[in-house]
Amino acid sequence: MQTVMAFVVGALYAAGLYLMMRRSIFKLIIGLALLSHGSNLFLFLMGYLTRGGPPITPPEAVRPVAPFADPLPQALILTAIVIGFGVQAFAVVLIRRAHETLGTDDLDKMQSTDVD
Amino acid sequence: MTSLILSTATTYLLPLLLLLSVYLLLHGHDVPGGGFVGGVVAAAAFALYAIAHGVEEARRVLHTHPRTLIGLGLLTALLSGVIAFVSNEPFLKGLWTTVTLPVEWKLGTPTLFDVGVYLVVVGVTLMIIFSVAED
Amino acid sequence: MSELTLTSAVVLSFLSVAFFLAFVRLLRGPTLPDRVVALDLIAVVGIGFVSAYAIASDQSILLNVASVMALIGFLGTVAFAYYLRRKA
Amino acid sequence: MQDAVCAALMIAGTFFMVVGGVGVIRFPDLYMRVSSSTKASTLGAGFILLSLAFHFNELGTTMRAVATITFLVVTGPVSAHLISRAAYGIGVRLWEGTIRDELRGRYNPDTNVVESVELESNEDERPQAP
Amino acid sequence: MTLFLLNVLLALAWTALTGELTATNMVIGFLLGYGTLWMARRADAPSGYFKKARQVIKFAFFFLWELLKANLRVTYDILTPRHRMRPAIIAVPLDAKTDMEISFLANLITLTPGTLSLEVSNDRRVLFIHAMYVTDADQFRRDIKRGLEQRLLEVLR
Amino acid sequence: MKVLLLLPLLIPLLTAIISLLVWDRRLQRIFGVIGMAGLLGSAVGLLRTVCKEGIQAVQVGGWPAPFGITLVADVFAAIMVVMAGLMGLAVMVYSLTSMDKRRESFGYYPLTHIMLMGVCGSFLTGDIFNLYVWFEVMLIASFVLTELGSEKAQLEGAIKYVTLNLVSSALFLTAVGVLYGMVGTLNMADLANQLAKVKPSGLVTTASMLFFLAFGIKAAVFPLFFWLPASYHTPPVSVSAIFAALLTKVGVYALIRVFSLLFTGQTAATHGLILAVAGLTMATGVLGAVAQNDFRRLLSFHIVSQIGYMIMGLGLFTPLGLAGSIFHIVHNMLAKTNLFLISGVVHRVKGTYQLSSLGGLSRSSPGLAILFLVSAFSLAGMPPLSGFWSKLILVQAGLQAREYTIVAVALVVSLLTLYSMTKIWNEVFWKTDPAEGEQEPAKTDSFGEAESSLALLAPIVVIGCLIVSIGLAAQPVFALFEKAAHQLMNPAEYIRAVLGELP
Amino acid sequence: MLIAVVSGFVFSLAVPLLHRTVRNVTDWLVVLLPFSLFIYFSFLTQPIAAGGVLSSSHAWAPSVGVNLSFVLDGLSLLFAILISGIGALVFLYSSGYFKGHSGLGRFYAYLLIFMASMLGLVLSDNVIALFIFWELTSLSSYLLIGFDHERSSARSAARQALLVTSVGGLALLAGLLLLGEAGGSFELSQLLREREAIRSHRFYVPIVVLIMVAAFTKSAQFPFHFWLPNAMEAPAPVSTYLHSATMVKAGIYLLARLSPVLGGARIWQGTIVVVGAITMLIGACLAIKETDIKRILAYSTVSILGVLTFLLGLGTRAAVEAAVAYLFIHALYKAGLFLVAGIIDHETGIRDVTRLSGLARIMPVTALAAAVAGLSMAGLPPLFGFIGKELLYTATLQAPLANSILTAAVLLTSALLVAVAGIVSLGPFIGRTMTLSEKHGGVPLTMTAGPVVLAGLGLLIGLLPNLVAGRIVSSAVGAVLAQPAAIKLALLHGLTVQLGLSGLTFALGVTAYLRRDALRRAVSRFDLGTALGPAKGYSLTLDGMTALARLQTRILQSGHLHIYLFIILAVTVGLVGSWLVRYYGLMRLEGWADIRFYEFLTALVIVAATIVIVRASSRLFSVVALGVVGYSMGIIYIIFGAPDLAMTQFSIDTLTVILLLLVLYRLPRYARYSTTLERLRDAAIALAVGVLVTGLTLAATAVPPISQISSYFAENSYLLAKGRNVVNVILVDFRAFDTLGEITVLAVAAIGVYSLMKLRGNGSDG
Ligand code: NA
Ligand code: NA
Repeated sequence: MQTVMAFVVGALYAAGLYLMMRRSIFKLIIGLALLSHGSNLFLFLMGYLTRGGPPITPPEAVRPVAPFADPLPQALILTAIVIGFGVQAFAVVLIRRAHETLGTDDLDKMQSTDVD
Repeated sequence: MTSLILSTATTYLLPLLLLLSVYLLLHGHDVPGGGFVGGVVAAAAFALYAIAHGVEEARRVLHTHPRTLIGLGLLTALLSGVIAFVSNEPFLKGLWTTVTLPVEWKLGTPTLFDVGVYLVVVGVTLMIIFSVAED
Repeated sequence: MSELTLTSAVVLSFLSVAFFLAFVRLLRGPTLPDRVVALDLIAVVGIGFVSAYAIASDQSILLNVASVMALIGFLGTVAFAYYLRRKA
Repeated sequence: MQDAVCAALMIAGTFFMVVGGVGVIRFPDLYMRVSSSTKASTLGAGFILLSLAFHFNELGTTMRAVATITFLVVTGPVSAHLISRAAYGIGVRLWEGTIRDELRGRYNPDTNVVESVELESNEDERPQAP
Repeated sequence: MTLFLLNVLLALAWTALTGELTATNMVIGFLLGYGTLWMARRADAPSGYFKKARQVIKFAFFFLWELLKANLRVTYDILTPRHRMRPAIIAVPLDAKTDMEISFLANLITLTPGTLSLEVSNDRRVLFIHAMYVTDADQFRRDIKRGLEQRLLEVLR
Repeated sequence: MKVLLLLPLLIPLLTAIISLLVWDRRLQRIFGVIGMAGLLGSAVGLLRTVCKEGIQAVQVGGWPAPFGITLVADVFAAIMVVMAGLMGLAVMVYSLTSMDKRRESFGYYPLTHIMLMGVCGSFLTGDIFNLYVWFEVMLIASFVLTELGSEKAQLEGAIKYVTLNLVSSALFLTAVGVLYGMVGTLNMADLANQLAKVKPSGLVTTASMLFFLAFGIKAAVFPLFFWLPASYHTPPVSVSAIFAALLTKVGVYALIRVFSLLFTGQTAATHGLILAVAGLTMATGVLGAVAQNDFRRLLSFHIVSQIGYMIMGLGLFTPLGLAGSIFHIVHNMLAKTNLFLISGVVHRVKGTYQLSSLGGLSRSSPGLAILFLVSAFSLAGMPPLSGFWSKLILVQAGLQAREYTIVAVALVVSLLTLYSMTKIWNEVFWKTDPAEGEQEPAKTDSFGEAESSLALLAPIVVIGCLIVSIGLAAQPVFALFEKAAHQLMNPAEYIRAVLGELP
Repeated sequence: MLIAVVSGFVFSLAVPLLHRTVRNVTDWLVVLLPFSLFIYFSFLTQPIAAGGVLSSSHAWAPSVGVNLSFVLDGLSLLFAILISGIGALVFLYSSGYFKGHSGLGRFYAYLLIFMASMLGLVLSDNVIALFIFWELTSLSSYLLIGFDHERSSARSAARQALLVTSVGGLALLAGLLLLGEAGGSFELSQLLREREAIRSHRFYVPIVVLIMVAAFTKSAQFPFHFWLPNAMEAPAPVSTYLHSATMVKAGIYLLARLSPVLGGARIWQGTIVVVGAITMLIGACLAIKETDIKRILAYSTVSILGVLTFLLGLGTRAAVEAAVAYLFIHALYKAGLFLVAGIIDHETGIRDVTRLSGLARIMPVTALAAAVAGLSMAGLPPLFGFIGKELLYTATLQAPLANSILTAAVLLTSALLVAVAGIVSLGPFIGRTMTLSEKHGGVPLTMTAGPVVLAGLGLLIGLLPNLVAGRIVSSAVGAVLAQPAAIKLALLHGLTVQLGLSGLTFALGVTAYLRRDALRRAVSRFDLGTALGPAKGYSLTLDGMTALARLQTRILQSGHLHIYLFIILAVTVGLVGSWLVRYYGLMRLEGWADIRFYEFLTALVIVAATIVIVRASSRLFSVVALGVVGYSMGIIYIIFGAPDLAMTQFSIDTLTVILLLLVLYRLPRYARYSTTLERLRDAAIALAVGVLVTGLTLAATAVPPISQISSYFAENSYLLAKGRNVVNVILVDFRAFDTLGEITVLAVAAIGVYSLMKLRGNGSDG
C-alpha cells in the first residue's frame, strides 16, 4: 500500500502545482489546498504505513500494543495541518479581497508591482 | 438563513456540541481528541448558531470577543509553560498533580496547555468565520 | 472473533463501494445540490466505515472520530445550503 | 451471541448504506436522492453504531454511540431539509414524472418568503400575531 | 419528570451495586427501576410519568413500523430495475404550533423514507412535503395529519 | 542562565498577548517599544553568555535530546538574535511616528512582535521541524504585515509573496519528511550524526537539494527570488525595513545552518552549487536594481544582490568565508534597514518614491543626506564603513579558495551597487527638486521640518553610527564573527552541547 | 604620523559646525592644519635625506592583516609636502573663492577628508590601508566634483570620475590581495623583501595587470583619460588640488611605490611605457583642441601624467630622476595655473580662451604669476621647468630601447605644451582689455597668494635647484629605485644635446602658438575618433548595462506568477531530480501485493477527485471534490492508525470548505485564461514534480526506519507523561513547543483575516 500511496502523493503534488500555475486566483487557492494535502500525506508515508493500531496505550497497559503506527509523523502532520489551515484561511480571504479591490481574478493582470 | 427547523435544531444541538467539545478536550490526553479538535467542535457549534440565528446573535451567545479568547488561550498556554520556572524546571516541563474530586482527576500543565490550544482555536475559528460572514 | 473479523472485512469492502457510489453521483451531478448530497452521503458512509473499522480493529476509541465526523459533516452540508440560499 | 447480533447489525447497516448509495445513483431527481441518502445516514450509520455499542459493551462507549446516533437522527433530516429547500430555491428541476407541485409560485427567491396556502383542513383558529 | 430522574438514579445504583459498568447492565437497571417505581406508585397521587412513558413507547413502535414499511418500499424500488414512484410536492396544513412541534414533525417526516419536508411557509401554517408515492394529494394530507402529526402532538403536549 | 535562550521567544509572545488582550492602540505602542527593548536586552545577555561560556542549549519540556525540542545558541545564532532585537527596536521606534493610526489599530504592533518571535525561534531552535514551525510563524506574520492596509499594490504584492513562500514551505516540509523517512529523527545535532552514517550519501544530497530550494526561496536567491521584488516595496516603509532586515536573512541563516551542520558530505557538489548561485544572485539582483527608478524598488533588488554575498562565504566553506558571510549579514541588516528608513523619511517629506520626482534634499536636509551617504556607501562596500570589511573578507576568502570567478563577480557587482547608490544620491539629494517652484522654499534646518521628529530620526542616526563604528572598530567585531565561523566549521561542539557527552 | 593622517578626518567632522558658528576663525583654522603639517614634513626632510625612515604602526584589524602602519621615506615625503603645502594654499584660496557661500563648511570638510586620505595613501605601509585611503580619495573627489550639484553636468561628471576610479579601485583591491597572497604579507616593507618570490609567483601577471588598471584609471591614462577633463566641472580649488597636484598622481605614486616590488619585467615596463607615451601625445593634442581654459589645463595634465608614467616605465635611474623632478615641477606650475584659471573664471565668468584678453591690466598680480608659471610650463630658463625638460630629454636619450622614437614623441609633446602654456598663461592677459559686466573690485589677496607663491617657488627652485635636489628629490628617487641616490640638479649643463632639443622645442612651440587657431581646427578634424572613443565607450557601457538590466528584469521579473512558479519548479526538478536519478536503483516497487480492496478504492477516489478538481469547470464543483479528497484522506488516516489525524483532517477540511463557500459567491466564475500550450507546459512540469515526489517517497522509505524517537515516545507517554494518547502527548508535552508556534500561527491568521475584512479605505503610507 505504501507504493500505491506514494503515487497518490505524487498525484496530489502534481495537481496542486498545476492548479497554482493557472491564472485564476481561485484555482490558486484550491491548488494550495491540494499541495498541503500532498505534503501531509507525504509526511505520513515517511512513518511507514502500519495497519490497525493507533499509538494509544490501552487501559491496563503502560504502552501501546505493537504493532502501532508511528506517532511522531502524526503529530508533525497535525501541526502542519493546523498551520496550513491558518495560512490557507488567510490566503482565501486575501484573494477575495484582492479580487474585490483589483477588479480582476486574472493573476496575469496583477503585474503592477513587478513591472513599471 | 431563516429556517425554523434549523434554528430549532441548533438551539438543542449547541449544548450537546459544547459538551462533546469539552469531552474531547479533557480526554484528549488518553483518547483521540485534544484541544484542537475540541476547539473546532466548539467553534462549529457557534458557527452553526451563527448560520441559524445570525452572527450578531452568535456573538451575543459567545459573550466575549473572539480576539479576547485568542489572547486568553495564548496566555494560558504560555503560563502552562512558565509555571515550570517556579520549580526551576525548563519551559513547558510537564508538572502533574492529582486532585481527588468525586473521581480521581489528574491535572497537569499539559492539560492546561491543551486548554490554551482549545481557547485559541475557538477564538481563531470564530474570528475568521464571523468577520467573513458579516461582510 | 474471527467470524466478526471476516464480517467486518466484507462490510468494509461494501462500505467502500457505497462510498464509491456516492462519489460517482458527485461526479455526475448534475446540479450543485446533487453533489452536496453526494458529499453528505460520503461523510455518512465515512462514519459507518470508521465505526465498522473500530469493530474490526477492536478500537473503541475510533468512535470519537465518528462523533466528530457526524457533527462536521452536518456543518458542511448546512454551509452549502447557506451558500445556495444566499446566492439565490 | 453478542458477535452474531453485532454482525447482523453491521450487515444491516451496511446494506442500508449500499442501498442509499445505489439510490443516489439511480433516482432521477435531487429530491428523491435526498430521501435515499437520508435513509443511509440514519439507518445505515445508526445500525453500525449500535453494532459498535454492542461489540464493546462499555457504558461510556455505549453512551457516546447513542449520543452520536441521536445526533445523526437529529441532523440527518435537518440537512436533508436544508439542502432540498435550497435546491428548490435555486430552481433545481423536479423529475418530469412528478405529478404535482403545490409549492410552485409560492416561493419568492428574492425575498426568501414562502406564502401560505389556504386549506380547509386548518382546524384551529388563526395563530396570534407574533 | 422527577420520577424519570429517580428512575435514572435507580439504574445508576443498580450498576454500582453489581459493579458491572456495561450498557446492558445499565438497561437492566433502568427496567428494574421502572418496575420498582411502577409498583411503588400511589393511587392517590397519579403521575403522568407512566402514561407518558407508555405513549412514548407506543409512538416509537408506531414510527419504527412506518419507517420499516416505507423503507422496504423504497429499497425495493431502488433495487428493482423499473421505477414505480409518483412523486409530488404536497402542502400540508399544520396543527403543530410551537417551533419544537413543527421541527419535530418535519424531521420525523423527513426521516421516513420517501417523504421529505421541503419548506415551512413563513406564517408557519403550512408544511410543504415532497413525497415519492402519492396516489391522491388529499389522502396523503390526511395520512400525515391523522397518522404522524396527531400521535406526535399527543406525545408532546 | 538557560532562561536567556527562551526570553527572545517569550518576550515578544507575551507582548503580543498583552496587546491582543488590551487592544488599545496607545498602549500597544508603549508595549511595543518596551517589548523590543526587552528582547534586545535578553539577546545581548545571551550573546555575552555564549561568548563567555560556550554554546548554550536548553531542552524544552525537560525531555532529553534528541527526543524533545532543543533550543541552542552558538555565537552565530546569538549574533542573529541580537541583530533581530536591534532592528526590531529601531523599526518599532521609527513606527511610532511613521505608522498610520488605521494600521496601528489593526494589530501592527503585535504582528511585528510575533514576526520577531518567529525570527528568533528560527535562529535558536535545534530541531528541524521546530524550525519549520518558526518559519511559519514568521511567514504568517509577514503575510499579514504585507497586506495590512489592503491597498491595491499591497494586495497584489501579497498574493505573489504568499504563494511563492507557501511553495517554499511545502518544499521545506517535504525535505523534513525525507530526512525523517531516512533516519527517523528531527533533532539537528542528532541528524548530523545519523546522516553521516547514511549510505549512499547521494540520497542525503538529494534531500539537501530540497532544503536548498526551500531556504533558497526564503533567502531570495537566483532564480527563486521573484516574490521579493514583487512585494517588498508595497507595504508601509517600516514594514519594508523590518522585512529587509530580517526575513531573507532567516533564509540565509537556515542555509548556513543546514549546509554547515547537516550536509557536509559532498561539498564539492553542494557548496559548488551554492557558490554558482551566489554569483548569479549578486549579478541578477544588481542588474535588477539598475533598471529601477523607484527608491524602494531599487533597494529591494539590492536585497537580492546582497544575498549573493551572504551565501558566497557559505559556498566557499572556509572559516574566513563564513566569517565574511556573517559579517556581511550583520552589515547588510544595518545598511539596508537604514536605507529603507531613510527612504521613508524622504517619502514623508516629498510624498513620493519616484526618483524622477524627488530632489533637493542635500540642501534641505543635509543631516539626512550624510546618513544616506554613510549607509549607501557602506552598502557599496566603500571603506572604511562596515560593508567594506565584509567585502574585503569575502574577496580574500574567495582568492584563498582560488574561486576567482566569484571574486570577479563580487567586485564588479560592488561597482554596480555603487553605480545605483550614486543614482539615488544624484536624483534624490543632489538634483534640484523638480517641484521646487511650486512649494515654499525648503528649509535649511539640518533635518528639514517634517522629519524633525526624534522618533523618526533616532533609529537612523543610531544605525548610521553603528555602521561607522563597525567600520572603525572592525577588529573586535570580526573576532566575534571569526569565532562564530569557527563554531560553524567545527560542529562537534554544537553536537556535544545538544546531545551531551554521549558518543 | 597617525595624528597627521587622522587629524584631517577628525577636523572634517567639526568644520561644518564650526563654520556655522565662527565663520572667520574657521577660514584660518582650516589653513592652519595643512600649513602646520607642511612645516612638520619640511622639518623631516633633513633626517629622511640622511637615509632615515620614519615608521609607526597601529593595529586596526590584524585578523585580516589590516594595520595603520605608516612609513615615511623619500617618495612619501615628496608627496606629503606637496599635499600639505599646496593644500594650505588651496584652503586659503577657497576662503576667497567661496566667500559668502553657504556650503563652504561642507566644502572644507570634503577637502579635509581628501587631504587626510591623500596623506594616508602616501604614508601607508600596509597595502590594504593604502587601498582604503585610495578609495576615500575617490569618494571625496566625487563629493568635490559634484559640489556644484545643482548642475546636472557636475553630477554626471562626479559620477563618471567615481565610477572610473572605482573600476581601478576594485582592480587595486584584487591586485593587492593577490600581492598579499603571493608575498605573504600586506606590509610593503615585508613585500619588498619577498620581491623575488613575487616575481616568480603565478599571480605575478594578474597582479601587474590589476595594479596597472588601478594606476591608469586614477592617473587618467589612456584609455581612461576622459574622466579628467569632464571633472573640470569641479570648482577651481578642487581642480587645482585633486586634478593637477595630488590625486591624479596617486596612480603615479602607486607605480613608483610598487616598482621595486613588481618592476623590471618586460610586461611591466613595456605596458607602462607604451600607455604613458600614448597618453602623453593624446593629452597634448587634445589640449590644443580645447578652448575652455580648464579643459585645456586638464588635457595638458593628462599629457604630463603620461610623461610621468612612461618615465617610471623606463625605470632607469635617469628616468626616475626625471619623473620625480617633473612631478614636483608640474605640481607647482599646474597648480598655479589652475588657480589662475579659477581667478579668471571667478572674476569674469568666462573660461573660453578665445574670448579672454587683456586681463593683465585688470589683475596684474595674477597675470605676473601666470606668466611665470607659464614659462615654467614651457620649460624656459631660469625656471624649474627648464631643469625638468633637460632631465626628460636625458632620460629619453638614455632609454634602453627605442630612444629616438621616444625622444621625438617627447619633443612633439613638449612643443605642443609650449603652445598650450602660451594659450593659457599669455593669451588671456594680453591684447585688448575686456569690459567686465559688473563692477570689479580687485582679486582678493587670499586668492592671489596661491599663484604667486607657487610661481615664485618655481622660479626660486629653478635658480637654486639644490634647495630640493638633495633633500627631497634624491631621497624620493632612492625610494623608487630602492637604493640610495644622490642627485645634483643644475640649471645649465653647458651645450648639450638636451639644450638643443629644448631650444628646438621652444621654437616649434612658439610657432604652434602663433598658428594656434589653424592647429586647433586641424586637430579637431583629425582626432575625432580618439577623442570620443573611450568617452563614448563609457556611455555605451552604461547604456548597454542599463539596457541589459531592463531586459533581464523584464524577463525574470515578468509579473506572471505562473512563470515564477514554473521556473521554481523547473529548478526543483532539475536539482532534486538529477540527484534522485542517480539513486534510482534504491526505489523498490514491491508492496503491491499487500493492498486491500477498500484501501485501494479509497486511494482511487482521492486520485479521481483530484483529477476532477483539476478539470472542474465550476468552482463549487472543485470545492465539493476537495471535500471528498479530505474525507478520503481521513479514511486513509483511520485505516493506518491515525485517529487524531483523521479527526483533525475532517474538521479542518470542513472549515476550509465553509470558508471557501463564504468567500466564494463574491468571486467570479471560472474562466479559462491560459492557452493549450501553456496548459501542456505547466502540466508537464507539474507531473514531473509529482513523479519526483513519488520517487522521493519510495527512495526515502526504501528501508523502513525504526525511529528511536517514536519508540521513546511510545514507551514513556504513559509512564512519564501520564497520557495514553501518544500523539496528543507529543503535541502537548514532548513537542509542545511546536504547538505553541502552531497556535501563534493561527492567532496571526485570524488577525490577518480580521484586518482584511474590516480595514477599509486607503491609508496614508509613510
Ligand atoms: Na512538557
Ligand atoms: Na425521508
